[in-house]
Amino acid sequence: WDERIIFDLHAPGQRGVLVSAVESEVSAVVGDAAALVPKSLRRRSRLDLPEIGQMRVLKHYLRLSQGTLGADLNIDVGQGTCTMKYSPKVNERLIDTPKLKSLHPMQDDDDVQGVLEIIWQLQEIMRAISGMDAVSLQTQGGSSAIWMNASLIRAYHDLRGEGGRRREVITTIFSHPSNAAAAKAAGYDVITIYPDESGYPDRGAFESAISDRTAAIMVTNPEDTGIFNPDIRGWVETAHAVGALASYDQANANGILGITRAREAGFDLCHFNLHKTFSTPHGSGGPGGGVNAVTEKLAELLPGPRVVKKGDRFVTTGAAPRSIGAVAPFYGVVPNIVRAYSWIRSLGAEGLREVAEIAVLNNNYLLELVRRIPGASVPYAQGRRRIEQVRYSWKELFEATGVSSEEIGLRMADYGLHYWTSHHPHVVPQPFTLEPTESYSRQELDLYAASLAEVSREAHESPETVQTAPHRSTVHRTEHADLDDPERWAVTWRAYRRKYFGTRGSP
Amino acid sequence: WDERIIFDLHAPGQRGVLVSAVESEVSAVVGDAAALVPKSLRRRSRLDLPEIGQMRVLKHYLRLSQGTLGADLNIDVGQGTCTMKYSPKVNERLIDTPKLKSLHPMQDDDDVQGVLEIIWQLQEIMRAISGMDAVSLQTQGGSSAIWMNASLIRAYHDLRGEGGRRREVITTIFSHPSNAAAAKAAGYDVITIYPDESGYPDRGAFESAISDRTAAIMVTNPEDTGIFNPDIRGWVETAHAVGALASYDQANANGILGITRAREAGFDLCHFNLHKTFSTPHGSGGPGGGVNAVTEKLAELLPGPRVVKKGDRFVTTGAAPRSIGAVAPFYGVVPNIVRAYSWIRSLGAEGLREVAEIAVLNNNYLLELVRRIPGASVPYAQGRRRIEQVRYSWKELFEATGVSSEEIGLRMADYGLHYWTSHHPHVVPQPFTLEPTESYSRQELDLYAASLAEVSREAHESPETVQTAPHRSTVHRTEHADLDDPERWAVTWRAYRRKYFGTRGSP
Amino acid sequence: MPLSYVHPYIPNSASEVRQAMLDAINATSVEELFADVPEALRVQGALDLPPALPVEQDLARHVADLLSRNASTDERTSFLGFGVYRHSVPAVVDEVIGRSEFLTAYAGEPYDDHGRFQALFEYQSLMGELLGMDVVNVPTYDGYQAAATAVAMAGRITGRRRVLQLSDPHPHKLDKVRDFVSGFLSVETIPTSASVANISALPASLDDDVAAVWIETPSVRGSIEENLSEISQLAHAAGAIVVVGTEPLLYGVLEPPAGLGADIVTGEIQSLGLHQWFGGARGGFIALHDDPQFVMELPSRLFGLASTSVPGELGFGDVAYERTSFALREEGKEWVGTAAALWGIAAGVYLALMGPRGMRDIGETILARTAYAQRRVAAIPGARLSDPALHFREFCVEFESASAVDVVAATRRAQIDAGVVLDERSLLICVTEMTTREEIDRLADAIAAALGDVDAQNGARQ
Amino acid sequence: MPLSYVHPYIPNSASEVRQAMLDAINATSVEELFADVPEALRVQGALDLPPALPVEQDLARHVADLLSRNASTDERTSFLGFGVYRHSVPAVVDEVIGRSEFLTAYAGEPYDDHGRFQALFEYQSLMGELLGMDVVNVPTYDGYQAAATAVAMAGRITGRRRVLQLSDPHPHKLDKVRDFVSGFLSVETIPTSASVANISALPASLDDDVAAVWIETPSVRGSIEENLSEISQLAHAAGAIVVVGTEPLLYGVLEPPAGLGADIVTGEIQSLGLHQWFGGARGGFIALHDDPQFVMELPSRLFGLASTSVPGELGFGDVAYERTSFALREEGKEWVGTAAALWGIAAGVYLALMGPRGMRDIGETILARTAYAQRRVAAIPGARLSDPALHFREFCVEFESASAVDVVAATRRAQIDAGVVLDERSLLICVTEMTTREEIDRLADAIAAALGDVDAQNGARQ
Repeated sequence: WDERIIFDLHAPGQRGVLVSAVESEVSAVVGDAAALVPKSLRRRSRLDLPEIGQMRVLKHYLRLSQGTLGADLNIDVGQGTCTMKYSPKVNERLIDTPKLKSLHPMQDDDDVQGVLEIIWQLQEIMRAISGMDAVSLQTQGGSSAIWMNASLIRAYHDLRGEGGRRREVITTIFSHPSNAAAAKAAGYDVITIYPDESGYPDRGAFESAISDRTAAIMVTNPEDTGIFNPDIRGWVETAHAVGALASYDQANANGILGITRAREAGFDLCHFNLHKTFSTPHGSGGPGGGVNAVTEKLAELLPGPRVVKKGDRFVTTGAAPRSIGAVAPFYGVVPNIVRAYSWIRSLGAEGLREVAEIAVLNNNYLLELVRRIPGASVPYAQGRRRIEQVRYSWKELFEATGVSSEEIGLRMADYGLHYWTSHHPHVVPQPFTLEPTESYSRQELDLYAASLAEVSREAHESPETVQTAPHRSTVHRTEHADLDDPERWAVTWRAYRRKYFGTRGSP
Repeated sequence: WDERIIFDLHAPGQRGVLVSAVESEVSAVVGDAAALVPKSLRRRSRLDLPEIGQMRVLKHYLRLSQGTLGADLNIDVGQGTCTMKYSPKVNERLIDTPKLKSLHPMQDDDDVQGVLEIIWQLQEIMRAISGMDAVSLQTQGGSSAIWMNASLIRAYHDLRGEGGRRREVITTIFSHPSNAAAAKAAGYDVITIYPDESGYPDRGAFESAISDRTAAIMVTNPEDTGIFNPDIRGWVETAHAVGALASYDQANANGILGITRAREAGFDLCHFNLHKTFSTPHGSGGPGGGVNAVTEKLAELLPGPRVVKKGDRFVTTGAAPRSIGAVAPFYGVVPNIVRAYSWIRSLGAEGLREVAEIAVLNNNYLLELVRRIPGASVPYAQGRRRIEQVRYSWKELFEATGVSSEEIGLRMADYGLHYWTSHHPHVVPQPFTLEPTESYSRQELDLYAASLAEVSREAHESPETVQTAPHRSTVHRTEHADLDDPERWAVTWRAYRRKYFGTRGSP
Repeated sequence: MPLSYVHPYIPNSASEVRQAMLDAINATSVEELFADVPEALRVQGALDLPPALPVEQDLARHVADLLSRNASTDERTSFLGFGVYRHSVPAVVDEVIGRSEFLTAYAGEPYDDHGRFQALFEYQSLMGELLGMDVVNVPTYDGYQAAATAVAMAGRITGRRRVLQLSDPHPHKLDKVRDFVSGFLSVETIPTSASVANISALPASLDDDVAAVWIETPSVRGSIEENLSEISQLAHAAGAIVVVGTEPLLYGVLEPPAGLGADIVTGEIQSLGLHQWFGGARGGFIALHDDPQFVMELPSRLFGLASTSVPGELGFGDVAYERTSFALREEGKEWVGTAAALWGIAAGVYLALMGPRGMRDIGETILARTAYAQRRVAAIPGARLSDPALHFREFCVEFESASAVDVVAATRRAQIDAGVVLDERSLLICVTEMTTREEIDRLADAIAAALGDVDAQNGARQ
Repeated sequence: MPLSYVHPYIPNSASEVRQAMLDAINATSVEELFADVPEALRVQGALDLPPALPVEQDLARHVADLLSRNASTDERTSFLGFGVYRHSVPAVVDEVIGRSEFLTAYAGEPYDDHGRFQALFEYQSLMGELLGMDVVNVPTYDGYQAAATAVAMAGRITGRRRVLQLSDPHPHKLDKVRDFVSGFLSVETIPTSASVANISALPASLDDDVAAVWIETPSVRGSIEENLSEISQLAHAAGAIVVVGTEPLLYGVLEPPAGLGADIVTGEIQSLGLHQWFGGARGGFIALHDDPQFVMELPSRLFGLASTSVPGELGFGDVAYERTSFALREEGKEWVGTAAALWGIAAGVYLALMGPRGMRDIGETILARTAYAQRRVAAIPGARLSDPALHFREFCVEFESASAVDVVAATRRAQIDAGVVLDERSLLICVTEMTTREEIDRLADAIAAALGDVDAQNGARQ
C-alpha cells in the first residue's frame, strides 16, 4: 500500500465516532459546558486534527498493519536477544473480556478475586522459576525491571548507610545495555567487563574491578553471545565477599528454564521479561512486563501495592515497610500478567523445561547451518555449545566483499525476514544475533539459514544487489541525515510542515 | 507471500492443538475407545491430513489473509449488485461474547430472552422497512431467501389447488439470476423480460407473457442497471389481476430505504439481504442472511420455529399451521441478525433514509465521473438519474482497442481495486457495474474513477499492458482450460496429486 | 432533510460535501435523484423504528444489556445436541476468520483474492482427505441444503423419481429435503429398526425407479449405521445412487462412507471449529468422486488449481463455472449465491490444527464418553437406552414412568440442561469432548434424583 | 526426559525431529548442549508449579473460571478514578491493536515495519496537534515515568538541583519521581491552596538553583490549574523549566499548556482509547518544543520523517538515535527499552477517530457532567465540595460527620462504587462520558441515603 499520512485523509465534517452528548437535564443545571471554563483557559487556536469517517480510519490502519512484519507473519529468529516466540492466540481470547478489561484497580477486593488470584499465582510461579523468596510484577518492561533492580540496590545500601561509598556497578559488555544505562540513571558509575580470549567474561578483569566501592554486579547469563558463564557462582561469591549485591538479568532465561536459576547461583535479585521468555506479544515495542524476584533480605524494599493471600482470599496491601515506593502504577501490566500465567499453565514444569531444551537444540542446530555459510563466523568459545542464541559475525564477508551486516539486514527484508545487527557497541565486528527459541520448526530454521546463505552468495557475486537493498519494501533507503540534523528532523507532521513548507496547512 | 499449499507444511509428529483425553475413570468403564467400533467400520486407510505446529498454521492463514483484498482494505465500489458497504467493527465486538456464541437453540426460553428479543425486534424492524405483515429471518443468504419466496409461491398456489396450472414465473433480465434459477429449481418455467429501448422493463413484453399460467412475477427494482421501474405498481396490479403473486427481490434496497417499500407497490412478498443492505460482512462469500417479508395472506405459510412476544416475554413456537416446513435450521444466521440489528439501531429511521440518499448521491456522482472516461458509456435511460448502481459498458473501448471488460478487471487488480464485469448474460456489452453505497467518501470515489480512467488511457495507448495483467498480483494469469477439462480439473489436493503425479504423496 | 449530525458510517453526508457533490452532478437536491420513484410509491413520513443510537457507547451498552439476559452453555452444564453441538473451538480458528481480510472479502477474482481461493481450496482438500473423496464443494448453507441438493442431484443424474430414506434424519432436515425436491422427486421413508436402517425391508422397495437411497449416520439419535456397505451394494445393483448424510468428526476413527460405497456424502461443518451461535452457524458439505457426470450436477462453487502463465506457479479458479446459475441463470444447476464460505475457511483451519492425530483423538474421546454416559444413564432405575446401536455424541434414553419434560425441568434446577425432549418419554442426550466425566456423573445423579422424585410422587399417589 | 506428547507450542519436540536435529549437530543428547551449566547450578527435579493444562479447552475453562469471579465496572456503577479511567473505547481501536501485525511486531527496521513506523509517527503528530508542540515521544511506560523523565531532563538541561512541585499530584507518581531523580535532584513541595498552586508562595522558593517548576493539571483531585501562565512567567524569569503533567482529553476545549508557557508537557494516554485493565494499560507522553537542547536529553525513541532514495517518497526512521542507551549504553540518556508502543498506536487511532469535533465534544461533556455531579453532591446535607476550583472528571467531596469508608460501604450495597477514599472524610468521585446523568442522580441519592443513615445512627447514639 502507498498509504498517505493520516492528515492527508482529512475531509471537513466527517466523523469517526460520535461522543455522548450532554443531557438536557445536565445543561439545565450547569449551563453551557464551554462557559464553565474561564476565558483565559479556553483553547485559542483551531485544533488541527484530521476529520475522517470511521471506515477510512480503519482502512488506513489496516493498510499500515499489512505493512508491518509482525512476528506472527515472520520467521522471527533474526531479532536475537528479543526472544521472539509464539504468543498463543488463546491467550488473546482469554484476556478479551470485560471481566479483565473493565476492571478498576480501586475496586473492592471482593469484586476482583479472580484477577488477584492470577497475580498472586504468577508471583508464586515466578518464585519457583527463580528460586527467589519474593516477587513483584509491577514493572512494565525489561528495562524498567532493570531500573527497579538498580533502585533496590540503591535503597539496600542506603539503608545500611553504605550508599555514599558504594558508587560503582559492574556489568559485562554482553549484558543488555539497560543494565549499564539504568545503573547510570540511578547515579552509579558503571564498569564494564569484556570477555577474555575464550569468550567468557574475564574473571581477572572482574577481580581487578570489584572493591568495597562496588554496589552490585548486574549481569546477564547466558550473555547475548549465547555463552553461559559456568563460573557465575564464583562471580556472585566474589561480589558478596565485598558486600556487593548480585543482580541477574534474566532476559535470556528462555534456554535455561527449569535447568538453572538465580537461586542456585546465589543471586540476590533478578528480573525476567514477560514479553520475552513468557510469550506475551511484543506489541510493536510494548507494553511488555517485568518480573522482579528477590531474596528475603530485599523483600522489605519491594514496591506496592501488593497482592497477598489470606486464608482462601486474595487481598491487596500497601507497599512493604521500607519500600522504594511505587515504581509503576498499581499491579503492573495486567493483560500481560494474565497472558504469561496462561502460557505457563499450558506448559507446566515439564513443558517449561521442554521449552528450554528445544530452544537450545534449535539454537545449536541453526549454529551448525550458519557456520557453513561462506563469510559467516562464530566468534568466541570455539567448539562449545551455546544456550539461547549466538552472536555471529560477517567480518570475513565484509573484508571479502565490502558488504556490511547492516546492508545484509536490508536485503533480508526483501526476503520477508527480520534481521537485526546487534546492540552497540559492535565488539563483535559486523555482528548479527540469531535466537530461534522453541517456536520455529526445523523447516523454518532451514529456510532462514538458506536465505542468509543466498544473501551471502549475492554479496560475493553481486554486492551492489545487497548494497542497494531494500528492493521490495514499501519504501526505499532513507536518508539518515534527515533524522540526525536538528534543522531537518521532523518528529511530527506539524514540525515537517513548518520546516519544509513554512506552513501550518498540508503541503 | 509465496505461501505453499498447506499439505507442504506437514512435519511428522507436530500438533496444532491437543484434544481432551479420555479420563481414566471412563476408560475403566468402557475400555479402549477404538474397540467400541466394530472392525468393519474402523478407518482402513491412513488419514493424510498434514501435521503442523500451531504457530505455523496460524502463520499460513495470516499470510493467506494478507493475500485477500477484503472490503475493509479496498474501495469496494467495483462489485456492483453486491452492496459492499462498511461493516462496523463495533458490531463484531458486540457479537463476540459467549452470551451469543455459546447459546444453544434448544435452551429454555428463559435462558435466551436476550437473543429472542433481538430476533423479534429485527422482525418488527423489517416489517416497518418493508411495510409487510410478517417476517422470517431464517434463510442464510439472498438466494436462499429467493428460494423461500419461490417455495412460498408454490405452497400458496398448491393450497388453492392452482399449483398444477400455474407453472410459470416471470422475471426480468436485470433481476438477480437467482430469481430465475430458484424458480426453476422449484419446478417453474421461467420467462425473462428484457428492457425496451428506454432501458425500463418492457411493459408490452410483460403483458404478452403474463397469463393464468403465471404463478408469480419475481423482480428486482431498482434493477441491476440501477434503473427504477416507475411503473412497478402497474406490473404488480397486472400480476394480481391474473391471480399471480408478486415477489420483490430487494437486493438493491440500499438506495430506497425509507423512500419506497414493497407495501407501497403492492407486492405480496419480498426479501432483503442482511449482508448487503444491512451491512453484515460478506465473509468471503457467506454466511449472509436473508429476510423474507410477506403480507397477511402468506403468513400462514412461513417456516418455523418462530419467535413471538407474549406479554413482556419472548417465546419460541413451531412453524405456522400451513408452513412450508423448515427452510433452514432454527432461527437463521444469528450472528448476522445481531449485527444487522445493531447497524439499524445505530442509524434509526432518519439514518436509514440518509443511507439511501447518500448512496444515490454517490452513485450519480460516480456516474458523472465515469461518463467522462474515454471508452466508457452508460446504456439505457439516457438523461435519467440512477438509484443504487449503474451498469456501464466498455463497448466503445473494446471496439477501439480490443481490450475487454474482463481484462480491465485484471488490470484494476494491479491498482489494488476490485472490479467485476457483471452477471451473465452480458446483455450490456463489455459490462461493468459500480455501486458506491453510502460508505465511500468523495475522495475515494474520485480515486476509483481516476484509476478507471488511467486503465482506459493504458488501453488506448498500450493495450498489451492491460491485456497481460495482472502484473502485481501474487499470481499470474491462470489457464482456464485447467478448470474446465474434467481430465485436468483438480478440486482437492488429492485429486491434483492423482491426476498430475499419479501419487498419493506430495508432488 | 439531512441528519442533524454526520453519522460515522456515512462520510459524505457532511453538508458541504453533499452540496459540492450535488453541484458536480448539476442537481439541486437529493430529492431530484429519486425522480423515477413516483409520489404514490413514497413512504409517508419516517419509518416506524426504535430511536437511533448513533453514539457507539450507547449502542454497545444497549446490545450488551440485551445479550446479558442470556445464560450461555458455558454457564450451565449442557447436554443439548439435536443438530447443534458444543465443541471446542481453537482460538486460532476465531483469529483467522476474524481477520478483516477474510471477514469482509466477497467475490473478488483469483488475482485480488488469491488467499481466499487458496484457503477455500485447502478446505476442500482437507475435507477430501477426511472423507476419502476427490471433490468437495465450497460450503453450501447447511447440512439440510447439502442433503437436499445431493438427493436432487441423484434425481437429475438418474432421471428417476423415487428416493428411499432409510434412517432417522433430523425432522427439519427431512422437511427441507421433501420441500426442496417436491417438484420432481418423492421421498419415501422405510422405518428404521432399532434406530438403524431396516436393511431387510429395503429390497422390496428398491426398484429401477429409485434415484437415491439416503442414509443418515449418525442418525438424529446419534446411532451409527453399521450396514452401509451392504446397503450400497443393494442400491448400486438397482442403479440407485447412495447419498449419505454424516458427521465429519467421525472420520479420524471410522472408515469414511466413500469406502463403504457412498456416492455422495453430505453433512454439516458446525462441529469443525464453529461456535453454536444459537444454531446460526452452519455450513453444508457435499463430497463426490471425481466423476464429471456428478460434478456437472453440483450447483456449488468449486475452487480448483490451475497453472498460470509462470511455469510451476499454482493459481486458482472456478472449476466448471458453466454449471452454475451465475453463468446460465435458470439453465444452471439449482443456484449459487452467498452461502457459508467463511465457515469453510474456519473448518479448514480446524482440520489443519487437528491433523490426523487430533481427529483420531477427538473421535475416540467422544465415542468413549458417549459410551460412558450411556452406561451411567442406563444404570439408573426407571431409565433405559432406546436402542443397542453404536452411538456417537448422542443417544436416546427412555423413561419408564416419568415424563421427559419433567426430568428436564428437575435437572434444570441443578443448572443442568439434560437434553432435548424427543417425545413424552424420550430424552436425547449429547456429550462432546467438552463434556467431562464429572459432568456426566452429575447428569446421571440428577436424572436419578428426578426419577426418584417421580417414583416417590407416584408412590404417594398410589 | 522429553514430554510424553508434542506440545502445540513446541513443534520440534516430536521425537523423530528432535533426534534428526541432534544428529545434524553431532550431539547424542540435549543434555550435552548444557555442558556449560555446572551440575552444582542445576535445578534438582522439576520446578514446583501447578499442573500443566496443555489442552486448550482446559486452559480456557480454567482462566475463564478465574476471571468470572471478577465483577467488572460494566456490571456495577463505578465512580472510581484516581489515575485510571473508564472511558469509551471505540471498537476500531481494539480492532487495530488486535491485528497480529501490530500486536506481535517488535523492533523491525523501517523497511520491514514501515507501517509500524508510520502509525507511531502519526501518533506523535496527532498528539503534537492536540498539545500544540512539535516533538512527542514514542510512549514511555506511563505518566509517572514521563513526569520523572521530564523532571530529570530539566535537571540535566539546567544543571540545577532543586525541583518545585506546586500541585497535588497522584501520590504514587510523586513517589516515583522522587525515587527516580533522587541521585541528583531534590523535589520540594509547595502546598496547594484550595487544591491549586499557591502562586503567592512561589517567589520565595524560586531561586537560580531551581531546575524545574512542576505543575499537575488536573491534579489528583481533578482541579484545573488556572494560573499556569503566571507560574510559567515566574519560572522562566528564574531560568527554571516548566514541567506540566496533564490530561490530553482537555485539549479539545482548553488551551494546551504549551500556549501558557510550559516547556515540557507530560501525561498518560490511558484515556485515549485504552481500557482500564485493572490499572495495567498505561503509556506516558512527553511533549517538547523542537529545541535540540531539549530533544537531545529525551531518552525515548522518536520516529521521524525522512526522504528516501526515491524523490518525493517519505520514509521513517529514528531521530537522533545517538542519544539513546541503545546507541551508547550508560552514556545515553537514561535508557530506552520495550515500553508502550501498542498503546501509542491505540491513542493515535483514537485521535484520528475523534477528530477536532470529537475532542471538543468529549471535553465539554465531561466538564458538564463533572459540574453537574458536583452540584448534585454538594446539595446533599452533610456533604460539601473540598474546593472551589474548576474540575475535570474528578472532584473531592468532604463529609461533615460520616466516614468516607462507611459511605462507600453503604453505596456498594446499591451496586455503586462511589469513589476512592482519600482520607477519613474525603471521597474522590469520578465521572466520564460513560457516566450518565441518571447514574449521577443515583449516586447522589445513595450518598444522601448513606448520610441520612449515619445521621440517624448519630442521633440514636446521642
